[in-house]
Amino acid sequence: MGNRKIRFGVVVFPGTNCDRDTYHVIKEVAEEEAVYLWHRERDLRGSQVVVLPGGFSYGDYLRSGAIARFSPIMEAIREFAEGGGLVLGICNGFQILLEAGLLPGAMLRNKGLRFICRFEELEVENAETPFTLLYEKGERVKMPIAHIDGNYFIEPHKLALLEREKRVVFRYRENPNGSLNDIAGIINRGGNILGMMPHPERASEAELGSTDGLRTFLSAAKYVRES
Amino acid sequence: MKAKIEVFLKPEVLDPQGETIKRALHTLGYDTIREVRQGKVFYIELDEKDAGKVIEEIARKVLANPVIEDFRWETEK
Amino acid sequence: MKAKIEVFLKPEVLDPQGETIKRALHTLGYDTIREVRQGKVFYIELDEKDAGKVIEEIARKVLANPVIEDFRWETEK
Amino acid sequence: MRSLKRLLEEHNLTVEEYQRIKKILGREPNLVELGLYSVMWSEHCSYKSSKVHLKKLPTKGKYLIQGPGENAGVVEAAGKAVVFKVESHNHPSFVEPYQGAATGVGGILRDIFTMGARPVALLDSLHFGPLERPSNRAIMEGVVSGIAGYGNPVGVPTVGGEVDFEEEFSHNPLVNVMCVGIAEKDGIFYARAGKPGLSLVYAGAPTGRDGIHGATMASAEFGQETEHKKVNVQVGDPFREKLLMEATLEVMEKNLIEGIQDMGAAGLTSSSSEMASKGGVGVELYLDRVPLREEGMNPYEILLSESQERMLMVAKKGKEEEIKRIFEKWGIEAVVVGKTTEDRRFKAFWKGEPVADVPVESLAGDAPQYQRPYEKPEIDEREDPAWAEERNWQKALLKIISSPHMASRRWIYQQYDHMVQTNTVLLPGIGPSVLKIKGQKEAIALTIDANPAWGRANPKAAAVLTVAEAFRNLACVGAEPLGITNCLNFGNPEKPKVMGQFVETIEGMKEALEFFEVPVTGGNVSFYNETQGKAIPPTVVIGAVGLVEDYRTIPRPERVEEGMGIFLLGWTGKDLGSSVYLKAVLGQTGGRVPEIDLEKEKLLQQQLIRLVREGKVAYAVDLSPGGLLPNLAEALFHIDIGAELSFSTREEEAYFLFGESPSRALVFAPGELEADVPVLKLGTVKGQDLVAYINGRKKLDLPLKQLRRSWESLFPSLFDK
Ligand SMILES: Nc1ncnc2c1ncn2[C@@H]1O[C@H](COP(=O)(O)OP(=O)(O)O)[C@@H](O)[C@H]1O
Ligand SMILES: [Mg+2]
Repeated sequence: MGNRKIRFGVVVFPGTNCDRDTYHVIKEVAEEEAVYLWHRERDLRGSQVVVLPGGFSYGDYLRSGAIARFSPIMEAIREFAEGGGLVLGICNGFQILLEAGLLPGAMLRNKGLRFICRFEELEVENAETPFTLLYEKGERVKMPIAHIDGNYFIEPHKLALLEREKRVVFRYRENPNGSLNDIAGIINRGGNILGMMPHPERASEAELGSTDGLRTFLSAAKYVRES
Repeated sequence: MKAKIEVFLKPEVLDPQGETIKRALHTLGYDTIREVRQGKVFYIELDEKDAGKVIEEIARKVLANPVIEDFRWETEK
Repeated sequence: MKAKIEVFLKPEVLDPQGETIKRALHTLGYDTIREVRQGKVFYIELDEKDAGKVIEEIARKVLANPVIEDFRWETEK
Repeated sequence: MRSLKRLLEEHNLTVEEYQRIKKILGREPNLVELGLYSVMWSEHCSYKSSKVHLKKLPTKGKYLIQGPGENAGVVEAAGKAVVFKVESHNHPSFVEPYQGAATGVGGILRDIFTMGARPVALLDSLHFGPLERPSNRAIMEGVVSGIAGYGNPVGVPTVGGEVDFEEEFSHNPLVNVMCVGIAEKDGIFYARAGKPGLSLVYAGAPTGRDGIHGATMASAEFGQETEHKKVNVQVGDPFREKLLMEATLEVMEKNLIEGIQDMGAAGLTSSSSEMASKGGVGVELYLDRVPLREEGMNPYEILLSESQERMLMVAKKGKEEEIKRIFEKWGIEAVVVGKTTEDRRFKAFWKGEPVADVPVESLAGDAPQYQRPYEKPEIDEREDPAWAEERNWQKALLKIISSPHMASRRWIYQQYDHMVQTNTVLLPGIGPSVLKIKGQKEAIALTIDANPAWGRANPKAAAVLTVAEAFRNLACVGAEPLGITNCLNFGNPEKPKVMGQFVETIEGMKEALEFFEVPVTGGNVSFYNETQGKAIPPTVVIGAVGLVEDYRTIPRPERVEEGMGIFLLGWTGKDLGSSVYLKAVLGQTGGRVPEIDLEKEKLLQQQLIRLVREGKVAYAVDLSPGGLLPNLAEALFHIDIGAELSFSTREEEAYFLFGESPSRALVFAPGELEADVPVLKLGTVKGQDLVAYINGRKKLDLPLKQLRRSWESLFPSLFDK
């Protein structure tokens, strides 16, 4: 058991552009195993954690994530998730999970209508998910955002339910985009699918300004290793 | 056959783009504008007699996100 | 009074979004789709009897980019 | 039947040029052929007015791998090849700011990945008219979102740039974009056709009627007919570009192609004829095989279309199918549209019928070249007239840092994804961009600089000053310059005055580069930046690449701690002419540009690099535009601590505080600082205010917070109401 490496599958859709960054952090910084998963495949190649990285799948044409959700790989991911497999959607990956109905809600255009790239302070709301085990509840962490459609929307009664079920995992300290309840990341009811707008892979190396994101990957690996 | 599909935000969903345009119009002196909402429109040409079924289907499945959007469509000749 | 303004790309202007959507629809098996073009639609409410002039003006000056887009509008009651 | 005169006018060809074509062909050209010469002999493609002068620039250097003449230049850094170039997209950005800027980004990206390099950074140099005018604001807003709208989806970080404002740019903004890529040293591809009998593979977007005569349009002034020319607008498709880039890089990695050229200006014509010319072969193009977007396109249109996101490759023998498969995997169409031949002719066919047949060389190699008449430009030698009018330095500082020339650029760069690829070690706004190369301690430092106010007053000195400034920027992170790229933005070269500015600028660049022993690796010339006869100020944009030995030790604001010293290194002169101070505080333009002594400049830079590499510097900034006080304030915003200054100076205070003498830098460091240049300790990092005692009198006492607010608010207040 001990130090067995965990295999992360990093999905590549046409237009994904954070695949290489995510792969790099998993492999070189977290020192786990990483494989790319091509959108047309249906095989997850033994992945123990599936990551949908950020970027602009299909150029984000139509709506962010709207076209990628029809990829063959998404069927495999749905099955994997239904069996309890860990799925992490970052930025565009989060948007795809929303469009695919694997997470509830939808993304609207940012309140200011502009793309925003900058570090944000987040509060870890739920430190008991497989992706946040290594964080403390209430901890403040710094990670960059980079999106134009990050304004999270969900119907009021569903929002209340999300909150009641403690499924808001990350919250912005200062709301950059108009998201309801300052939501930056949520988890599904089963507790195995996390979607987050901030980029943990961009906050995993000290020279880039923060290492707060690394624990997202390390938590998932630890969770799988110990379960 | 040609079809036009309009996809628009549900009334209860805030529309940041419409809001911004409204404010811009007010600044420009168009102060009779009470509300602006922005939607998308798709002009589709397809080889099909019975296009209605296809159009309805792609609007529902692909073009609109049911969480936030509604749609309507019509065909032209 | 309510108005609807459609803003669409001039026919000779490339529409990457429409293209990409068309291709996606083909992949999904909707192979009778020959063309998809995407435009914007604005739903405007305004306090004005003679809205036509205002609508025409804001469509031209604000909503459409005359270099690449055309528009059409209609009022509803 | 149109008259010949009319036809030539439409093709922007002179009667002499037409005679020359007839002589080359030994007959009248047909319309298609006339079109070919029209684009290939346009200023934009042929550099007919500039070539004789560009030749004077130094193009040799110890790190040089590839100088001018290819799609981009290449230098060696840390065992890798760094590929970089700057391009202008001024005219299209005036016509349609969003798409103009977006397609500008697309074009320069292709120049980099055609060379086999993965693009790792974009930088942009932007110049607009004053923001009081809504039309200028609309242009700026469109351009910035166009750069974001293209660069962000492709996944190349826009890590730096510059923006400034002058009246003359109201009808002729400058949008210059630089791209930097990294390749293995043995993995560089060239725009050369190799041998005869190889297939030409077209890959990318289908061809539409976009931008037909874009190159000729970029080679003419804007006049009344601008309206009419608007139909040429091209729309960028960053999604397709991203796929094209990945597929192209994969084809290269698998070593399936002999040569490659993007279809930029003059599209299929220039890419095929240039590759053939460089490879010493001919080409045959079968135009009916070219994928088309619009119905009814004719050979003329297909050859001249400037549709975006297209590539032309020369396949290795027998590799056509494998190439097609890779492109198809990425969802990109690839088809064989022609082949290379022995006869060194450019031939195009339409359904088997020849439609053009001309010597390759006459298109690509032997375009006319002109030694255009020029006259020496007037030099503005006025000594700054009114430095003493404003004696309240506090007020002056506030005015400067809240002016468009110095206000925080955050509104711009936060619209750009500047962190994707996770290499951005120094974020925008702080100094030159520093990008690490994964797996290595070395990094590259990048900067792009221009100063049209200097150019207006003295083109030659402006070029020297701009080169010096770029290198000084690099020195602040301890980086040594490896090479530069440049974009020369001028008015109509047929006017001797403009041509004179151009020649002087080249002289200045040459002088500075020879002195620093740094080569030009490429660049771009943008002429005809005139609207209704009024030219822009001559503007040389310098993009420089430097090498950082160890990114872990670069100076950065986070390293500065309370109690550290603030030191001024270098020499102060009487340099308030054409300064930001004059513009922002006194509302004046013009005046003698700063004097520069290159020996002193080099010494300063060497000392900076040494101090940084010895680990003695916590943070350093150079002082040019704006001068000492505004740049100090800006540094403190990044550091987020105040300062207490106390010093005496023999110079007039205005020169000292706001003068733009080059060869100066501000260094934050613990303890004392020793260097072979004058060092003056100005004070200490301390508290939450900026306090200054100058020559014994308290001249400044302001909370940093208040200063920061005035610095940060300009662009948001203009654009995010
Ligand atoms: N100002 C300049 N300084 C040095 N080289 C230049 C300059 N302008 C253009 N060049 C070189 O001339 C060649 C042709 O440039 P250009 O036509 O812009 O290339 P492209 O066809 O890729 O746009 C390039 O190799 C370029 O680097
Ligand atoms: Mg090129």
